[in-house]
Amino acid sequence: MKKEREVIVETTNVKKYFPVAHNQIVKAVDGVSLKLYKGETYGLVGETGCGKSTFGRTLIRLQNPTEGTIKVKGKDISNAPEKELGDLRKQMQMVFQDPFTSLNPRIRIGDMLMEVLKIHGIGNSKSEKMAMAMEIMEKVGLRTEHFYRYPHEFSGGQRQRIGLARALILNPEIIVCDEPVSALDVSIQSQIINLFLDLQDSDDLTYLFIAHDISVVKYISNRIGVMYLGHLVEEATTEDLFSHPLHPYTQALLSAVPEANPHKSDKQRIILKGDLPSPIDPPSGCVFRTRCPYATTLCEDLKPQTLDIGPEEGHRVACHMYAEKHYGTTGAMIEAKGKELAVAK
Amino acid sequence: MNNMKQRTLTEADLRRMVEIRNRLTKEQRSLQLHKFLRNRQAMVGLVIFLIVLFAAIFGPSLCKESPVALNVLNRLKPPSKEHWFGTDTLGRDVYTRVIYGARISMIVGVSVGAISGILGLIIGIYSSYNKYADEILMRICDGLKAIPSILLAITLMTALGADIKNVIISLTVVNTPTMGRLARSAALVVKEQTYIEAMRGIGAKSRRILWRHIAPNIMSPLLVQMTFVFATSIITEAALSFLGAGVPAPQPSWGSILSEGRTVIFTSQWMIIFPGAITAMTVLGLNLFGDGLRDLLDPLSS
Amino acid sequence: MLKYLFKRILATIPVLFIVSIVIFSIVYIIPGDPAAVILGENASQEDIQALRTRMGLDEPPIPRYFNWLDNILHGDLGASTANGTPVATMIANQIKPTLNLATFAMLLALIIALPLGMWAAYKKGTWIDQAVTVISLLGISLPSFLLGLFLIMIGAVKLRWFPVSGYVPFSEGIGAHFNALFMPAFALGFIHAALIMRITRATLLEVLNTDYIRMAKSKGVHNFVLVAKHAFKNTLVPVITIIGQSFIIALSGSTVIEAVFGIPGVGSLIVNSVSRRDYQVIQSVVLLTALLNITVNLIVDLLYGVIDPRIRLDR
Amino acid sequence: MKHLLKALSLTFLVSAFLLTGCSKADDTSATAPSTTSTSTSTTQAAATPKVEYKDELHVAVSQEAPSLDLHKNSSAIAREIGRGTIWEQLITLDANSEVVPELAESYDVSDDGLTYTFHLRKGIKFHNGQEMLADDVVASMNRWIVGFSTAKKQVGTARFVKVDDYTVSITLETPSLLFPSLIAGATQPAAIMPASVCADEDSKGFVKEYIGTGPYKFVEWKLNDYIKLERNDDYTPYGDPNKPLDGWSGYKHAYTKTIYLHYVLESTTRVAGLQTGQYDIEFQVDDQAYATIANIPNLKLLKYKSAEVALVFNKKEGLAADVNVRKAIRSLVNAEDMMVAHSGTEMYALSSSYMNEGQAFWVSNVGDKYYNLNDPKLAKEYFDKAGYDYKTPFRILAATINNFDRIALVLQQELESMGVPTTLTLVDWPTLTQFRSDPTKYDVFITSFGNVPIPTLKLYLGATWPGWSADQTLQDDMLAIGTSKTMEEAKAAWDKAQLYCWEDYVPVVALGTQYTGYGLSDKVEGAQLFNGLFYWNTRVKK
Amino acid sequence: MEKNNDLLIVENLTTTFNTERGKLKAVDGVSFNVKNGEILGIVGESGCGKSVTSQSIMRLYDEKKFAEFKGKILFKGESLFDIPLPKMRNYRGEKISMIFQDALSALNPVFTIGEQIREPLWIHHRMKKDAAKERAIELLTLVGIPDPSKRIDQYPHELSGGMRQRVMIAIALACSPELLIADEPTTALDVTIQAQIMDLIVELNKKLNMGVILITHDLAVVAETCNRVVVMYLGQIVEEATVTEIFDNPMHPYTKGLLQSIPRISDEKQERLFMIPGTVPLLSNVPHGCRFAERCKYAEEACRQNNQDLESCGGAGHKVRCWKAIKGIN
Repeated sequence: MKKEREVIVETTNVKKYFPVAHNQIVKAVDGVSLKLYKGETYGLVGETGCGKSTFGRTLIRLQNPTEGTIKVKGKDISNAPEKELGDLRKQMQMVFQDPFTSLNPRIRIGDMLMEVLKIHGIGNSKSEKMAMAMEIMEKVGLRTEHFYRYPHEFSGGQRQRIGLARALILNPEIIVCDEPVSALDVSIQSQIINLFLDLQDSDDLTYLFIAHDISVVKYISNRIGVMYLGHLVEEATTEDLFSHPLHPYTQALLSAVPEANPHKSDKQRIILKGDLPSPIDPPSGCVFRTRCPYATTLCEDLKPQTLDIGPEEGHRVACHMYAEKHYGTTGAMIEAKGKELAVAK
Repeated sequence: MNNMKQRTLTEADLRRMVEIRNRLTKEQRSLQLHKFLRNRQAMVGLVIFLIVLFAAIFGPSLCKESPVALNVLNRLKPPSKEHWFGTDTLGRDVYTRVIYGARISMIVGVSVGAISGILGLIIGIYSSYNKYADEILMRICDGLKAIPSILLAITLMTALGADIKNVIISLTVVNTPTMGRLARSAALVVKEQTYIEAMRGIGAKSRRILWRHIAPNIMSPLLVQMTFVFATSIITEAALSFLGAGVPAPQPSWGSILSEGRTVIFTSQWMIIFPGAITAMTVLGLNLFGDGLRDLLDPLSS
Repeated sequence: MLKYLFKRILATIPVLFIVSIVIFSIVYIIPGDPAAVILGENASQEDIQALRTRMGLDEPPIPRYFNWLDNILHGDLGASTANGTPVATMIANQIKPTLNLATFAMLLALIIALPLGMWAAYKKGTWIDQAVTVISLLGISLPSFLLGLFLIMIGAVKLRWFPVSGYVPFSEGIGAHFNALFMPAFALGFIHAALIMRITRATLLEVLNTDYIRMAKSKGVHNFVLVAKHAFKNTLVPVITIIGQSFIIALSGSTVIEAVFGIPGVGSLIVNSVSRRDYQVIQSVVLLTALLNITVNLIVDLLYGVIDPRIRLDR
Repeated sequence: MKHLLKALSLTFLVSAFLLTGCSKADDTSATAPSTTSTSTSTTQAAATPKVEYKDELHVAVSQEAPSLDLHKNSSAIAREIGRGTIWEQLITLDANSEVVPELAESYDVSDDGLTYTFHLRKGIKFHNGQEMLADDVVASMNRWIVGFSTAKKQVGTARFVKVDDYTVSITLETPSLLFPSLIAGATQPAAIMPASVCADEDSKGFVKEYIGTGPYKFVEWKLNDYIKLERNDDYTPYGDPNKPLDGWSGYKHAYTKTIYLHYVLESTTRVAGLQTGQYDIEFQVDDQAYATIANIPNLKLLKYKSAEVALVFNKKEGLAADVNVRKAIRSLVNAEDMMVAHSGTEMYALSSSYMNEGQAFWVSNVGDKYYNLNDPKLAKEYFDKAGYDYKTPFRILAATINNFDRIALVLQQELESMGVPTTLTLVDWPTLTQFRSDPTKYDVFITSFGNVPIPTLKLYLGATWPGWSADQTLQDDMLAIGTSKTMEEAKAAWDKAQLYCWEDYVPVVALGTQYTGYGLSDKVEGAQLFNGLFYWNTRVKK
Repeated sequence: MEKNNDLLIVENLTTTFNTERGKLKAVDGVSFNVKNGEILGIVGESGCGKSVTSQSIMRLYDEKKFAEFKGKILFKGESLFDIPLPKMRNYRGEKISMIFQDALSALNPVFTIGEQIREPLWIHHRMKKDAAKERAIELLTLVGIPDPSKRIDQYPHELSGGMRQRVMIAIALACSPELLIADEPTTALDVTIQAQIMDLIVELNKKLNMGVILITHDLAVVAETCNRVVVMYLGQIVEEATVTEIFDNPMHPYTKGLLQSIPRISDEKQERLFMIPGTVPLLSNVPHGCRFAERCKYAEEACRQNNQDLESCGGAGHKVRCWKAIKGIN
């Protein structure tokens, strides 16, 4: 990855907490910092409830971040009022997981696309809007005859194309894709994935690709971030991550993925103990320590910092195991941490 | 910044699109109609309802007599050629009164259904959207719901005076909280749908989201409920008439005819049997129709 | 659980407050002068005016409202203008018939509706199903006073099985009590039987189509057990809702039935009080019935928790 | 599974229990009505001593009294429950509406006609055991005067005073020939109750206890349910035990131990209850129920002329303030239609007299030539004379009780058929009592006036009563009745007043006389019908 | 292979549903067999009839009104369609058990998991409460649920997704069935949990020597767990072979397409994924001839005319429904 590439989105320590009953708080996203470079696909993986979707929604300001900053093209939009988000909406769009609930069942798809244009005051006349809508439909592989059909008249794959058309019609630069293919059948999935890739090539799009299917993410992404319980535990280029997974969680996750290759069934699998802890009351220190085979008392006491480490540059991991390598000694690390705390105070 | 070419539509293109639209609309309509026609219960309900509606609209011009024309000395005559359903205690033609009563009862039912539906929609939508509005509106709804409906209606009728307008107001007050609750819960479900989130992601304003995207999607349960409110209003109006707080004389509502007729139930049953049967049939028809409507309006079950 | 209860009880306060405002306002605009009603035709204007003043009817509405509220908060519900019976006593006397009537009606409704509704769902699409549907719709379509009058004509006048009217307290014999209540309860319960039948049928159909029913089937569970055990308990949640609602409606709807069958219940109390312009009674009784309704709702909500372990009330 | 079985079996047990419970109770109730006895005459009943009677009498009434404090309210139902039954009066009326003594041994009038002295019977005991003495009578009578506005007007500041323990007297300001009739037949009965009870009023000014001297004691009033009366075993009857009751006077046997007056709102239910024997008597049968009862073999019907139905004009404001408009309507109405609409075919009598045969002395047909004309042409002449524009709606006000609304409908139709637009306001009774006092709200309202012993008690002839008959000539005539020296003189004055009303002033249009009916099981004996039905000597055969 | 080694033989199974829109053949002439102790995978996309096949084996559909079965199902030589329903009921849960995709909806929410595990034990073995409880704890331990004596009194919603799936397996295993039908057992689960559950199924299969039918859409899962695979498309079997055969030597164009269109974790990145064009046709609108022809890039006119039967091709029980593959064209 070349360093001079343009950073299009940068998040710093983004947190999203949800209040629940009894004055408790669900820490869905708890301090995620990452950068999206222009034109790349950033894959965000993690299991159900790890906060990856919440992060995506927060990123495009469907929800307001509890804390932290989100910069899009250098502009901080994390606290911008709704009225000023118009431009952001044009720049960033989202494609949703469920092709069945993401389309209003009572609005014809052509009307829906034209409505998007109307909201942003694009296109002068009705026929101009219609032309633009039809253009985008063709682009995602829908026929213009479908202009006046209702969503329920389409199959899942086609609906996902409609969802994509809705996102693309505003000419965005960044698209947050929230599990866009996980609800689709295998044979349709590949069609949609290819469509994503084609559009990226033609329109120079940047994707934040959120998914739990690691093989899909691996296929489509340039870089991958791994989330666990609201934290980004590891981040690296796709090749790097798969060849050298550092975080114990990443290692377990990758080993658990089944392979469509009957000859490889003898591979070593790391089976994790137990279940995901509750995000209401996450473990102290390292959030993964309750299931980590290498956990020590240090992991219990101290939250690991995200360190850029690993065989290649841009491989960041949040695990005490690698602190020594980074700082030289564990002691130095703790010292560094102490300083950081002092500064924070 | 992207290489989308601006494409223009020719007249022919537009014409073709209009054609497609018309064809599709027709197709979608006929599909729905087909689906509805297959639902035997709903069809029966609709037919009954339409007959009564027809009677309500055109019936009065089909009747020779006035529903309020008294002929006291000709009172309580059994059904005959001149008076198909007999005459009532003031010698009025029961048949004519039942036909005109259809009009009054329909007006009451439709108005109460429609007004409480609309109010319910507004209440539901805003309380699903705004936390403070929700608190206030729902407390008011809870309060009104907590008062037994008939009692509320009686006291309201006594307070406002016997008048068809006030019957409508009373029954609307009684039915709106339920409608509001229903609309609110439906709106809360719809609000969580991804397409609403998508609209927000696109930058749609709240008002657009509320009225263009949420409202149409909660209309089905509301419409269905409206047919039931329509039906129960007819029954409740009858109950109010029975308690002396319904549509006042001389206007004939089914309720007031029945209520008058009950005093002669031992001797002149025709005053009960005909209007009673027609009331029951109409309400039955409406309920059947409402059930059918529920299936029909569900966009996913096509 | 206690915390939940406490919270719910706390939440009733604004509701009751609104009820009190609503009912006070309505009663305030009711035309007619209770003093004139009590004193009758011969009374002179001065006498009427004197009585009005004595009854505090000349006070402006807002002090009157707060006065009433204040009295209520001190446990004083006022007294009837008719014979000076305290409202509290009246309610204590008249709530029993209404409650017994509504309860008996609901019991009858359940005995009729649950098995029929379940049978109809189990036999979906057959003539049994259709018959049940039509009966249930008919039940909703008949004004209850007509049903009541028909019952009187048949059950009392023709067959002489039941007394025409009146209420026999439980203390005067269980048999007589139920005998006197049977027809009114039936007239009142029929519509609710219809509602419960419908909802039972619909819910059971839904439940029968779930994975856990298939799962139970795959365990080798007998069809009867499938319906009676696995499906039934799951059907109960919406059914309980409708029973709760029905019970409330029955409490209210009993007004008509009480009038038909001459039962001295809360409904007839209100109707009489309205015709007497017995303001204190109307206001206090409505407020207390509202409280009763809220309590019924609360009980229903608590029952959810008992039936469905997923519904956790302390959340 | 176990739970379910339990629940199921419980359900079955409950339903089985219900069924058996029903059928058992059914046995007892089914025996009540039988068709063996056909005889109804009392003499026959007396001749067969074997006849057994019930301890209880069940009466179904259609409405509840606003209060039982007779001094202070004038409802017919309170009157019929209380007068002569719980409470007795110093003097009362016989069947000819003549004044006869009741609690008084006798009474006399001073020669100047101003002082009335009442000699009390001795040894009369109140229900609380206390003896009735002059103090009690004075307290009661004075409370009555204050509570009953007509009496107050009549006597002015005069009050009863105690002469000795068994004598009371009152000295009027002006002579009043009719004063005894007022006491005996007042619509707010001059009930005698203990002085202590009179003094013990609640916050609204009503007595707290219902204690009298009558043959029945008040036991319980369960609001919205029933009033229960029990025989007063210490009652001291008067009159001849072997003679039947004469009007309200005579020997009260109090055969039946307990009387229940059940409040049953629904007329159909009352009739059904009468039919099944659940009730022995139905109070105030309405017109339709009359036909039903007439058709059922083991029921009988009693009726009496109870009231005059009339249209009362608002003479203060609006259209009817013009006498020609009033005359127009007088000429227009078809009294028969209205009476049939109101009372049904059997329960009315056409009559122009403001007083009916219940007070035979006062009946007067001087208005006959203006009564029931049904002449739209003449009406139009009067309307034209009044300069009526046929646009201003004529406002009819009526209450929805007692079928007054039906009369309103007939009147409406008659007016509209001659081109007079109308507005109809139908309200419940309490609202009517308010609206009719407001001259801006109506032109005519419809009501009926119960029997009164003397014409001066006719409310609508009062200057301040709704309708406002504040006409000097009329008021002078009315005054003349009260101050007459002899009854003949009084009658002449009344005839004059009535003619003036029909001919010139038209304060009201009398439509006719209405009957009040009572349905009785044919097992009921000895019910006394005189301006109401009274149960003193009633008994029900088993 | 000897015939008596076959635990279940499905012969020409056809399941037709009576719906409002007429009759729908959800499964059309499906034949396969399951041997003792083997895991058979049934793979296909949604709507291909794989779940209907499994539920037909259990006869879970309402046969009076809704479903019609044709063909034969022999369980240990006994024809399941010929036995009366009460007897079939005895087989369910005792000899043949089933686990479902979504444990949350497949476990009855209003009964504790203990009650639900005890139920088959009571139905089939009349086991008393205490004994059944002991057995339930034993089963929960077997499926790897920690602290089973506590869990037994909990309700399904109180457990995590993986736990619930384990509970369902425990229920299925309660009477030690000879055949376990697992209908998409891990689709709703995360990969790490999926790995746990699949390992458990394989382990139990070995330990208890029961036949397993694993129904899934995930070829990777099949590759890791199954012995043999049946690939279904639109109600029909298009290919049947051992796992290695399918992956090494897929013959039907559909199978080939499926295998190529999934991104694989261990492969080098291709430029574009392979795509099967179009979508699966509706059951109400089944194409004439070969059902895959519309989407098949090798299809010829002949394919659209005649539907090829499933025929053996190559060795080791490899069967395929494509005449071109059989003849070795392509």
